[in-house]
Amino acid sequence: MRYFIKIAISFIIVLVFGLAHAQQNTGLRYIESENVASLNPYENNSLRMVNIRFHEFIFESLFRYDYNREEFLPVLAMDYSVIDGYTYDVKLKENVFWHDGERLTADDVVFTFNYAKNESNLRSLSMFFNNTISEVNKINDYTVRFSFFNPNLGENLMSLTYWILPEHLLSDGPAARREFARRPIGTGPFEFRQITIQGTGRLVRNDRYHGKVPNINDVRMDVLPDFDTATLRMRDGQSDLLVNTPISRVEEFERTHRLEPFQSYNVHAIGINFENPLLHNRNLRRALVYGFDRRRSLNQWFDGRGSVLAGPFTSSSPNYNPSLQLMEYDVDRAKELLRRAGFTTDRQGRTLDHDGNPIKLNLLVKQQLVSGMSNVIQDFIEQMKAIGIDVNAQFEISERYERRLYFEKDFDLALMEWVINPVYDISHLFISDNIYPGGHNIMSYKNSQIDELFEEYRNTDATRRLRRSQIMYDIQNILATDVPCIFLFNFDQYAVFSNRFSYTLIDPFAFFTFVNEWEVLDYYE
Amino acid sequence: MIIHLNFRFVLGCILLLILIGMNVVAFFFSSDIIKNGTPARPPSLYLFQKALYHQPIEEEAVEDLFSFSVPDEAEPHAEDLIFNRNPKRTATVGTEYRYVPTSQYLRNRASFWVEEGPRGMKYEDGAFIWTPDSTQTGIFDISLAAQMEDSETIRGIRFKLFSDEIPFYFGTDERGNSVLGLMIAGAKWSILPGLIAVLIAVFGGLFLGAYAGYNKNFLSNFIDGTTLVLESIPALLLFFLAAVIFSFNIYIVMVAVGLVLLPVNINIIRSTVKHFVDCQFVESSKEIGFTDNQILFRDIIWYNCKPIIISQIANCFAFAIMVEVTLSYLQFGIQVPEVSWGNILLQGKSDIHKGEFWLVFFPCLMIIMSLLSFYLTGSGLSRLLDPRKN
Amino acid sequence: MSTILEINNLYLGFNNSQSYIPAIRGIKVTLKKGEKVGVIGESGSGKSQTFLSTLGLLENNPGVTAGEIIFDQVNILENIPKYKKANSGIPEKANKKWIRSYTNRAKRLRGKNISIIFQDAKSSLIPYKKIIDQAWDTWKKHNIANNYEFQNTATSLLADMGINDNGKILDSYPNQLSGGEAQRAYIMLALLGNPEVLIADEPTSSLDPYSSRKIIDLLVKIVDQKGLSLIFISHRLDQILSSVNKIYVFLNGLVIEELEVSDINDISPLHPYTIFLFKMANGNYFRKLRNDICASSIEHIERNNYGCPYSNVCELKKDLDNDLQSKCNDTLPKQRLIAPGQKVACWAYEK
Amino acid sequence: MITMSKNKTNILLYLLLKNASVFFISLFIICLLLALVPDTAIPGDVSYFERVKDYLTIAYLFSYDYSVAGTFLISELILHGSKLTFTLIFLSLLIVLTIALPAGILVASEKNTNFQKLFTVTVSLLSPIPILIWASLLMLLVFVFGNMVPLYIDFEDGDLRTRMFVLLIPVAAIVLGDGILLDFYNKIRDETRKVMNEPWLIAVKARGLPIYNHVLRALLLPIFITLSSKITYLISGIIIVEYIFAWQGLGFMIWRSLETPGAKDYPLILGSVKVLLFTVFLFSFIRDILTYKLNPQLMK
Repeated sequence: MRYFIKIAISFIIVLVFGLAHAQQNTGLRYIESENVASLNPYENNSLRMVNIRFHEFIFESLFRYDYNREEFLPVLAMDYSVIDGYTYDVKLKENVFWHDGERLTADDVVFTFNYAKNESNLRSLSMFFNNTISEVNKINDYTVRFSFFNPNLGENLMSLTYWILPEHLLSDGPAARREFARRPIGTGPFEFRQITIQGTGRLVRNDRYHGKVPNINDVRMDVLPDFDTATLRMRDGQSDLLVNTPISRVEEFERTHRLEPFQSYNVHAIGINFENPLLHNRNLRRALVYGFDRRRSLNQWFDGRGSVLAGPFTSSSPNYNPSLQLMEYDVDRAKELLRRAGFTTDRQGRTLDHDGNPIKLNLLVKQQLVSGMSNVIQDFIEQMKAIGIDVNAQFEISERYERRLYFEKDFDLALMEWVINPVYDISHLFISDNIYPGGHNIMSYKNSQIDELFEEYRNTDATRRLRRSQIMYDIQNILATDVPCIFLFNFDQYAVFSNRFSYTLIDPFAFFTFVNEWEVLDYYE
Repeated sequence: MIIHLNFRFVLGCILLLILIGMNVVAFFFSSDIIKNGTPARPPSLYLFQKALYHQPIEEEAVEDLFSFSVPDEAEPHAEDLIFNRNPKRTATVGTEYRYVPTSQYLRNRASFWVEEGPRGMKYEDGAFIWTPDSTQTGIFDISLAAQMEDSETIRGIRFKLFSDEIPFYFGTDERGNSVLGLMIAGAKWSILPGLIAVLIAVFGGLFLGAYAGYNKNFLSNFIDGTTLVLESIPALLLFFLAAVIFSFNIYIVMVAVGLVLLPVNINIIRSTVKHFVDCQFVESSKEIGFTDNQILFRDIIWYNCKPIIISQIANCFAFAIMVEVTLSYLQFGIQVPEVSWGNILLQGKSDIHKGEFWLVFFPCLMIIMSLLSFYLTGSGLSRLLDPRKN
Repeated sequence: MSTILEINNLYLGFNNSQSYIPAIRGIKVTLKKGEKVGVIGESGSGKSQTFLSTLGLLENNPGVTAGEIIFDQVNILENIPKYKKANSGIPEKANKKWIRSYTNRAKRLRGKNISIIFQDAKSSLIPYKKIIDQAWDTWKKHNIANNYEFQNTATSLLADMGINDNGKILDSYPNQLSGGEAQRAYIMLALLGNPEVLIADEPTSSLDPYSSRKIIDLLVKIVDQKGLSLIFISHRLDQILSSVNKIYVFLNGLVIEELEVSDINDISPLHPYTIFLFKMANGNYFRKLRNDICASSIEHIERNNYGCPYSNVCELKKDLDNDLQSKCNDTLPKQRLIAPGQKVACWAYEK
Repeated sequence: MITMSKNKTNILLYLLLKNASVFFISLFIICLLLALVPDTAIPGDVSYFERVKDYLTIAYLFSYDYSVAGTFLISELILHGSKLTFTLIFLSLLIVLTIALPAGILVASEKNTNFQKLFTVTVSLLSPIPILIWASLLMLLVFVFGNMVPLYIDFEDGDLRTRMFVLLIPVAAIVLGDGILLDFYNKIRDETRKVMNEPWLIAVKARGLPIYNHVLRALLLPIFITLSSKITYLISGIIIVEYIFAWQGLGFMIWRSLETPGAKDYPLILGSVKVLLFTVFLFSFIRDILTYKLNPQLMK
């Protein structure tokens, strides 16, 4: 009996003094919210951001597209020469080695593109390669000849910005592929060490890296599904980097950590379903915009970190029309617009439509929201009630949300979020021939003028830059006045670093591209 | 034994009455329970606020009068700290806000003044006093300064002061809704949905269990088989499917809860009925001429199983509340515009490290209270009616 | 013939926080080596409780409040805490430490020195173990665990019991045996620890007359053969009269009469209650019964907790003078030696 | 349900058959339910019955190879997950028994002392509180006082002290939550009281033999009965604790693969569900055997 008492007391002591001090070094420990799906970049659902970020450590591509200077910079390749519009010759760097010591040769490049075209089960990627690249063949050990289907320089070079895989490891059958998926070998700045079932990934510095050898000596990725526990760990100092921080929670780290901003291309909007005849009325749509105080919500819930949108583009994208004026919050204007649209209001202040019953709109929302948006929705519902429109929120899990949005079109308003792709093409959202079940034009918005302008934009050559931006300006003006959807916010994006990291440049679409240039102070503050 | 029993039953009834009261209030005055005030205001009881920031506000040395920069050198050592008490952070319109900065001895030898504060706040005979009028509501950044006679360094502290018309005793959430109002509004999910689960689980359990226990034919074996199968399916999977397929309709989820609880009740009723069927008094009443149903329901169920049924009803209600709170916590139960304890708990969990504990503390308190109320009344009542005990 | 077990003025009582209810109020019992003692009394008069307390099986319900139990010159109830007035009815917190020491001392006697045979043998055998395993456990506890010797003693004991095909009995489960067999098996178990005192607590009440007569003869034979001393508790006088040499009569926690039984027919009990018991047994057999003071019928005796328990219906009391009558009603009668080998606790025989 | 049949093997076969049929029928029902889960990755034209059919093939033919993620074999994932989940389950059951067993026996042997009243009141007041509330309160306490977050990540590379600390908090949440402790305690106390008053036990005591082995033997069956009835609540409790403390066990895997949008990992879900159902099967099978073996009337 006495023996048990001793055990119990030792338990209690442990409980009270259970402080955990992980040992500090110059390593980078960052937190993700979900497990890395697959270590082979050409396997299914590898296009999630979590995988892309993890693959950036290990693999490298021939070229890299720089969004600020809008040009392709060489990584594994030295340069490219255009023989005629359809074939390019790419010269590889000489002294590049794989992590297991093999030398990078043209065979690897040829094998990678053939593998991606026919054997990869990532349908979207292999379809893209088969449409753009006709064939790839090797000239000599360090030059590869690519022949393409159409002469569009931008698109062709874009297809060369995908990871290169080692041919000597993957060429002999599926068993080798399975082994590669467990221990990937690349040419990147960091070597893969180990990934546990729990999701903790470990990488070690590649000292023979052909570019600048990184200062960080090892990288550790932890997976924490719950964001609150992630914040607690950051405050404890057990982690250094929080990659995707919800914008409403950034202020908690303001005084204790370093916030590294990077351009953000996410657009939040409330889509309007044009199949509902009531919403055809332009004054009603404009009243919705005027009736919702977007600036107050942005300041209150997101600390003002972002900008209210007047059009589909974010201020940092090149074709942004600065002369667009924002429809500021103005309740009387909204009510006046409703009156002009022919809606009457009853005693309780509810607006009645033409045949006399109060307007009821249902707002389709995805279930697990970015933490601040649920407050925005509640604000929206309250302020719509103020101008007499009764909005009720319907929450759905992401599968049913997408089915009701894309296929059944069973919604009046829908909270949507889209990311403008690197080539700033938003035509697929507003072109009328995208209005089929599953098409991207969710609002089923038909405007012939917009269609013509987008068509003209596609045909003008990339060099006539002034003409293209003028077309974009006209499109934005029309969209701003025609209100296909209520454009809400574009939030700034921050990565939260601990103070040990002094210089940390981030590429918005490929987070860890410049990880080898990051500087770490090697003492623990 | 009698005294002990009453204590449990009485306590349970009190808690149950409070819960039903909250439900009635939520039902009738549903619009104006939730009062609005300054967002994230701490509960106005000073005791709570002390627990809120368990270490007092840091005191900073001030270079010049106007800028309050945070000094780099180490913490000011304790003996020359002046403001060594935790200020009250909430004020109500009309009532006087009072903050006594330090002990009597220091107060005589130091001069205090309000560096930056709302109109009408002044330092008078040892305390900072301010009575906010009706226009002064919202969050004020207060910075107070003090200087000892013998030293020329000025010490100052800064904190936020929340002033409202109503003293929010339970504080407010990030949208400014009063937590007390949220608790009352959230109470409507505790009894109404539970009713459905009780109807299915208890009455289903009663009839099926009695039938399965009483006679031995194919149907009773079938019932035994289904209870075994239903018992082994993980409950949360069933709730997840019910919530997802019917787009988070809490009443359909309660039907799933009823199904999960059905096997437990069937087993209990069946074992008691089987136990009594072997007794002599069943054969004797058969000879007298009672019909089977009469024996089963009047003799066996009504006299012996009454306490069991009541404790089943109580457990069923408690389990229904638990399921509703858990699902809302995992964002699969009640969605945002509606108010539920699970949502507030989830919202509160993210502010714990900032010290704002009241969004976790009060929902937990309410959940514990409602569960205890059902549980205690159930077990108290079943003890009261138990023929064997007294 | 030295006295092996002696219980004098033992007080037992139910002592919970509200009240103190006396169960045994001062009992004096002596048992000599090799002697066979009969104990008679109505059920609930505390006869089995006194002898269970010698082995500490009562678990303080009722608890021992005063008195001494001496077995082989060792007093089990030594330094018993002083209880103000054992019969006063004032509750007192039970002294836990002393109770533990008392039960430990009593534990040492169990099985080795004193063993008990209970009423219903079938329910006092372990239902899920074979008889041989149960016997082996008891044997292993009290003697050197040697299988060969165990087999011999077990079979010889059973043979004494009059069972010859003992193979069947030993390896069967209790619920497969008949009443008589179970009782014999249980007696064998009780004797395995070769105790000195055997307490038989109504062993025959659940058996038919024929097998109970056989059981009693067996018991007497074994006791004489092994030289044990026997305490035979029963509420049927006729069964035990022939095989016992001393009889105690219990009533409501008191020994009201103690008489030696050397020769059956010249027994002359003095207390009306014992006279009635003897008449009920087989009245005509005893010549010296004084019918005049024998009670007519005893359906219901009101308990008189303070005076003589029999005082409410006593015939002797009618012709006593009133101060003796008041004594009868409120003070406990003392046991007094009237004739050689005969004591009675009754105020009528005061002079 | 246990009919009196002649020889022993016949009984064992009957019990095995009964529990195995329960296992397979509930697996079948789960496949039916899984086919109802909306999943965009599945093309629209696949009908409900086809989905049920291929889930059944996955479940019954034990045919799985790589998880959707591709990095690990399903068997590795399930092995790791069950290792975690069963450490939680068995450790919490162990602690529940080490608390309930002595307390039940102690309380049963002494007539209502104040220790018994105190213990009964505290346990019955603590137990209706669900695991979710216990977990969040413990998390709050540990963070405020220990300034540390007990997550599974520290478990792997922490030293013994952090390991015990990280393990202890979730287990404490399970032990205290959902009325598990109360049920065991009540059952054990009632059973010991019943056994203590058995006449044969007093006879054993009278022969000077120890009684604790008989008491424990009599308690074995009721413990298993409560265990097999509480196991389903324990599983849904485990899912919540794993979600909050980031233990990647079976429950968490089921929940996360059902919750994340995109292609759902059905082999993983069915694999983990099978393991959980197998534990339920095991517990009820042992319970049936014990009911048959320990029950004296059925002794042949």
